Amino acid sequence: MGWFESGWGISLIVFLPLVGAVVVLAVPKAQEELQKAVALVFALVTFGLSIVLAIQFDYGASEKIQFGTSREWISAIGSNYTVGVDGISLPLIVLSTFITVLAIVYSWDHWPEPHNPKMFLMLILVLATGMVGTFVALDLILFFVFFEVVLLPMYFMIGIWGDRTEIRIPVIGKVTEMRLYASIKFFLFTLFGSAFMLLGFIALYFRSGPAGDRTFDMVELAARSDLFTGSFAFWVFAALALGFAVKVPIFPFHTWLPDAHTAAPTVGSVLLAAVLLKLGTYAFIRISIPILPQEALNWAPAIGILAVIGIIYASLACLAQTDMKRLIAFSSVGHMGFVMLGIATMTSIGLNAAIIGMVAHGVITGLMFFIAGSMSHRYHTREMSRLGGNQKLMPIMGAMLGLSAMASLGLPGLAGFWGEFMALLAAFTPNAALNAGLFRTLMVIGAVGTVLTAGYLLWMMQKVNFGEPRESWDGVDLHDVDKFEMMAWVPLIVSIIAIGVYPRIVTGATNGAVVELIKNAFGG
Amino acid sequence: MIVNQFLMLGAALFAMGVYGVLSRRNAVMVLLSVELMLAAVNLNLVVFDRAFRDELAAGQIFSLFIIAIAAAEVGIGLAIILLIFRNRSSANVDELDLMKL
Amino acid sequence: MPMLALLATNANQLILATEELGEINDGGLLASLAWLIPVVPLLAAFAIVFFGRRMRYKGWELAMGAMGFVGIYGIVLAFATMNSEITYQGAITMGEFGPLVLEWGWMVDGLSSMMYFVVGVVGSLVFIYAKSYMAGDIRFTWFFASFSLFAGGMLVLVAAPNLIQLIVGWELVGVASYLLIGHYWEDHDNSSAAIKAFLVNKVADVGLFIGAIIIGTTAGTFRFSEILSQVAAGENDLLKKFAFLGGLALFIAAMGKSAQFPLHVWLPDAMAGPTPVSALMHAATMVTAGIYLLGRMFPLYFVEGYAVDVRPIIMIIGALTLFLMGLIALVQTDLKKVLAYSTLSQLGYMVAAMGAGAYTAALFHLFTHAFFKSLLFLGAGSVIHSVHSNEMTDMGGLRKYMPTTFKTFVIGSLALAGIVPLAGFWSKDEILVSFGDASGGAANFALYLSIAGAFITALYMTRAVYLTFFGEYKGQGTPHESPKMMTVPLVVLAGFSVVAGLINMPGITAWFTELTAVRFTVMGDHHPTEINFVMAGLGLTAALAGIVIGYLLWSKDAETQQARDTFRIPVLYPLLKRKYYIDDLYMDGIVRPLRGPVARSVDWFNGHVIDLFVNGAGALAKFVGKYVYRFDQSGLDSAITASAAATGAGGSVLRLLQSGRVQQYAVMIFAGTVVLVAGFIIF
Amino acid sequence: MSFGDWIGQLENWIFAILAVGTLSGAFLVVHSRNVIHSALGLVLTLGSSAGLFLMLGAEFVAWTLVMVYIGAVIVLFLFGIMITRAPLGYESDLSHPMSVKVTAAIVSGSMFALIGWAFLDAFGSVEFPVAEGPTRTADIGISMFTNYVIPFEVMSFLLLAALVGGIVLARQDPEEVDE
Repeated sequence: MGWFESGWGISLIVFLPLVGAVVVLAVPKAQEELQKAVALVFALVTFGLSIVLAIQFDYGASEKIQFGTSREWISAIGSNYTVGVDGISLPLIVLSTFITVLAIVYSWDHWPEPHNPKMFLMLILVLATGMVGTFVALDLILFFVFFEVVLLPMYFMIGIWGDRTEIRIPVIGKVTEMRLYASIKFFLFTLFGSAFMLLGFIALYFRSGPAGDRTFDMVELAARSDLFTGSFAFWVFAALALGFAVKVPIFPFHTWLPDAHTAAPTVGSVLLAAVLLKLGTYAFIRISIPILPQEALNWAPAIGILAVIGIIYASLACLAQTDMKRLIAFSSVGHMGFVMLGIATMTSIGLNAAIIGMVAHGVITGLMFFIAGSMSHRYHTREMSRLGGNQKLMPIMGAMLGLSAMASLGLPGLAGFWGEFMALLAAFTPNAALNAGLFRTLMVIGAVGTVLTAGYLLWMMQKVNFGEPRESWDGVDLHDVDKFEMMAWVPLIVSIIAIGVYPRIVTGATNGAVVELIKNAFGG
Repeated sequence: MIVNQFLMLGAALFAMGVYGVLSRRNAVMVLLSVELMLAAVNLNLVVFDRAFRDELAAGQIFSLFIIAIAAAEVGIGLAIILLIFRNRSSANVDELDLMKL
Repeated sequence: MPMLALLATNANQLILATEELGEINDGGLLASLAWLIPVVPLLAAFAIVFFGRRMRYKGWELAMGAMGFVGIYGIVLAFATMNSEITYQGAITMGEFGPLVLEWGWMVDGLSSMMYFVVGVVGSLVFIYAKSYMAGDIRFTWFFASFSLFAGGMLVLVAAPNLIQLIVGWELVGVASYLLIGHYWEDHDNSSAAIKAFLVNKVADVGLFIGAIIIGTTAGTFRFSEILSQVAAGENDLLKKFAFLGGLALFIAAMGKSAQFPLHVWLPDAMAGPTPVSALMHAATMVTAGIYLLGRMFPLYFVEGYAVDVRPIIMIIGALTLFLMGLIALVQTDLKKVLAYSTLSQLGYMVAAMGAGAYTAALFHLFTHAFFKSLLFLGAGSVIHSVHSNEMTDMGGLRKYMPTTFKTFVIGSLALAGIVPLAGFWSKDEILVSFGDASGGAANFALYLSIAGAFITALYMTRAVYLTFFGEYKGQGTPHESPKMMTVPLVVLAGFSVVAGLINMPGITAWFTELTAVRFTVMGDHHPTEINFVMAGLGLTAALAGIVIGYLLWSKDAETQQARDTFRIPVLYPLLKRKYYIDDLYMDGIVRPLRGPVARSVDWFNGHVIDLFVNGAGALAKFVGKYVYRFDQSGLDSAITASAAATGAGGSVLRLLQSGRVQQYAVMIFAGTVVLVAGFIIF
Repeated sequence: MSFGDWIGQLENWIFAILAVGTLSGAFLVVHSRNVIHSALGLVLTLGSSAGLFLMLGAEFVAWTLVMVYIGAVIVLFLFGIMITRAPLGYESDLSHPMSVKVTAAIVSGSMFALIGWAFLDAFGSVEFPVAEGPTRTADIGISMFTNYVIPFEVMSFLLLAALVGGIVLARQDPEEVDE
């Protein structure tokens, strides 16, 4: 399959969903089943191609860019269509296409208001293109384009299909619908970060060499990392980090996340949590560290401290939540804190931990949002104080919620553990250039954070699952997990257990690439 | 016996006194907490006195002074509280906010 | 096979000798197939979840089969290991994290074989018992699934040849405990007890995480055999530097799982689970995981230059636990809670013995305690099953109705009290001797408290026996003896409680010592070569005194029994009844503030402070936009208005500072002082 | 000095008991919901610290503390409590609500951290010099009336002023009595 390896394969995975979106557009509005079928077929083929990619991938040389190609794109500024896959991006690509399929399967029978499946499916497919594109892009401008492509479908998803509860906006004091506030906040906040990020990209371009030899190519820039020094590098790193940090999100740039997750429709929350948050952390690993290694070391303590503050802060905020979906949303901040702690250690253990943490968070929190969505769909409330006895009313869903909570609190044997534990382990011996004492303190505080994490998840379980059901649910139709939910969730559960039992599924791809990356960036 | 075990005890006592002063509503309780702080200071003075083997026993003498002053302070303080109580029939500190605009 | 070092000790002193062991016996097929031991129960747990409901005995047969397999394999392995000194470890790679290779493995040596034996044999008996005990339960199948998950987790822990796998098993055990304590989750108290158990254990797990990370990272390997051989060789200075911290952190982990003061609070509440759970997990196996960890890492605490300074702490914590928790058992009216506090007290003996360097004695007590304490719990379960109440005030006179339960319970009580020649006597005696042999203030402290503890143990067990089995029956209905499936395990365990001590009598037999000494990093035993009559006499006298005084206090007729039950000593009684106020301290001091004001203030901060900037930026942009537009339309006039508005707004913010409240000013003064002084000190 | 050595000394056991007494008394003072318990907590604290002074060999200070404080000041407090009609039973109104307590705990905790850190930094594990017997009361007297005589006189004026002030403040005006 020569064509597959020469770049066509990746391009197909990136753009097939976009083609799918166009095809869905062409289907008449009344034929909903056909629209769903088309979308599902495109998503499945994309997922299949990504599996082929994973099979064809040469794991012995995972540090090499594989299946790559480079074509001229905007030659005026030297930006090329450069794509490729290495061990770091491979798991995330598979994750993205996998979650896309599940999102469409789940949507089959669960349509948020206003109905309009055609538009919704198109947005999911466009989102898929953006997500995978970000993970395969090796050119800064291309990366930026895909990074921004993701923004728009999500904005519409939240703004149109979101939660219509009226809220009073803090500070401004205006009363508006949740979905409008959340979508605008999400969009503007991210765009604010992206502006700085683009500034950073352009600054890198102009420093990358004499006129005529300038480049946006990530690999080339990483090779020229000696050129970026001094206060120039300091400020460029700050600008890039700001853009990525908003996306991750790192405390204190996280406040868009709880609102967006709470307001978004179920599928929107799932995609947001499972894949979109990973764009920021991935960019740290892919762009910041290789291109600006020295500044990465200078900034690492600050990132580490913010990550650990995020862990503790999010856990405490979770303890105060009464809304189940908002609680899960806040828990994402904490989990991404562990990922960022792993990255901040600037070691191969830490980066591996970060990637496995990203994948694990994707499947676990994705599942939790699916379940929370289905539950609020049935109970018509997300207030935990009104729920209770769910285990009795819907045993299978209760058990699945229990499993995902256990995975989320980092139970060994399930996926969440490795990211957390290995991040802590890496923090004990951070990069030789970093202050070990500081990171050891962070390790201890982060470990305490795991206790708080367990606390809020268990209390949530107690409020939602345990106890006797309330009388108010007596006559309500509460059917247990239906077949579409089953089809969407069982693959997630299987992957949670599989990654938990055999983390090599992820690290087998990433380890070689990470070790090489650390070696190139920091020497030794 | 190391010096620090006493000093740390004194510090803990002082911090608890501070906590009491800040968290109590009733003025009498605030005064009681102030006594804790004074007791902590006394303790540290005597410890320093003994640790440095002061010829003049200054630490002990000053702790005696503090005991005397504390007695005077309690007398005056309680008198003031009594007066406030008579005028406002309450000894809660947070109700004494006439100084506010 | 990695490098091996020989550590030999005699009774008092550790002599390091780095001579190579001769030929290692890797045990052949028997050991290389030992990976089945943890895997079979885990697979059984999965199978029960999916297929259990459709089977004839609703999944029990799968659980029983798995457990019986472990029991038989454990017996075979224990004898094989003792006879031919098998030391084997196998591993397969599960993932790579940079330089760190994650392994899943299994090991067979004396210590793990002993634990396989205990888990398998006690577990099988409890499973037989549980079928009858749990008959008719609405979640019968789920119960055995969780129980098998527990067995699998415990065996993963025991089989672990490295620290990371130990963590995996450790947490699996914790989650199984959570599931089983909360088995009757319809009741809010039960699910709260489950959460409490999980969270307290999670606090201790912070210690385990940190300890494992410190030890593993400084040693450069997570394998026990390699860490300990480095300890024996004494070459790794980095490990030496961090050994105290790592050892202390691991001990904190052990404190959580083995429920040592002040992390003991979860175990009494864990009695909310079904009784077989209490018998297997909260008496015989799960709570001994901490002792197992200390035993596994024993050379770290024993070799000079490493974590020896942790040992006095271990001894003091253990001694405090054994004494304070025994006292609480005296005022409990719930039969299971009496046994729970008794378990805490006995775990204190084991921990203190580990601290005193008595590796064999601590493990020996673990071994004997597993039998007689699970016997007592199962006996209590049999009583509860027929009386339908946990309260001893509803019992009494059961001797006539339940003869088998009565006899076996008395045997268990005597074994626990340490009456010669039952199992408890021999193991407790070895512990007392080890305190006498160890030097230092902490060992003396432990010795005195443990003799007092022996007295208290006998006292509360006598009380429990009299209140339950003598006098008049005070409950509802007519009690009856339990079915055969429940009494047979009782009789078997009673048999073990009688003979288990005989395998390690000082000067006569040393089979247990020989078994547990089979290790990669071999260490000598702490087995006294001849009986120490002073210590044996002291312990036995204390126990007999306890029984006699208990007889005098509680043996009278039915009416006074009730009155004497509450011998209310002022100050002491409320202190014991409220469990030294430790639970209240945790709830009011930590949990409630965290869940209440602290969490709410963080949430408030999120919505009002951080979002103040976010929304404020938005509002500012709109505001500026409006003024830019107006400026565009009407000129400079607006600038003046804006500056006036800004001044006014600033003033109204600053005005909040002047509240007129003296204590707010005091807060600012104190906080300012702290900031200024800290500033002066730092810069 | 390792923890094992430390705990092996008898005097440290005494210290530990007295320290627990001091701190638990102080805890009562700041936390009890019963006014009388708080006052008695202060007695416990001061009594235990008198014990600590005895351990340190400052006998005169110890006995002065017992006499002046436990003898006089506490009685004064009990009078004050009675006169202000502070409720004698349990009372939830004595402290501020939880939010204020949290602030107070943060401030006092950071103060403790600061002071404690400074002490640890300065003294480490310095031990007391070998005891040469308790301070003689005669030495204190000589020192007080030679080197510190002026502060002593100032003190006496202060006490006089406090005496007069206390009477003036607490005296009820004759007119009020008439009404």
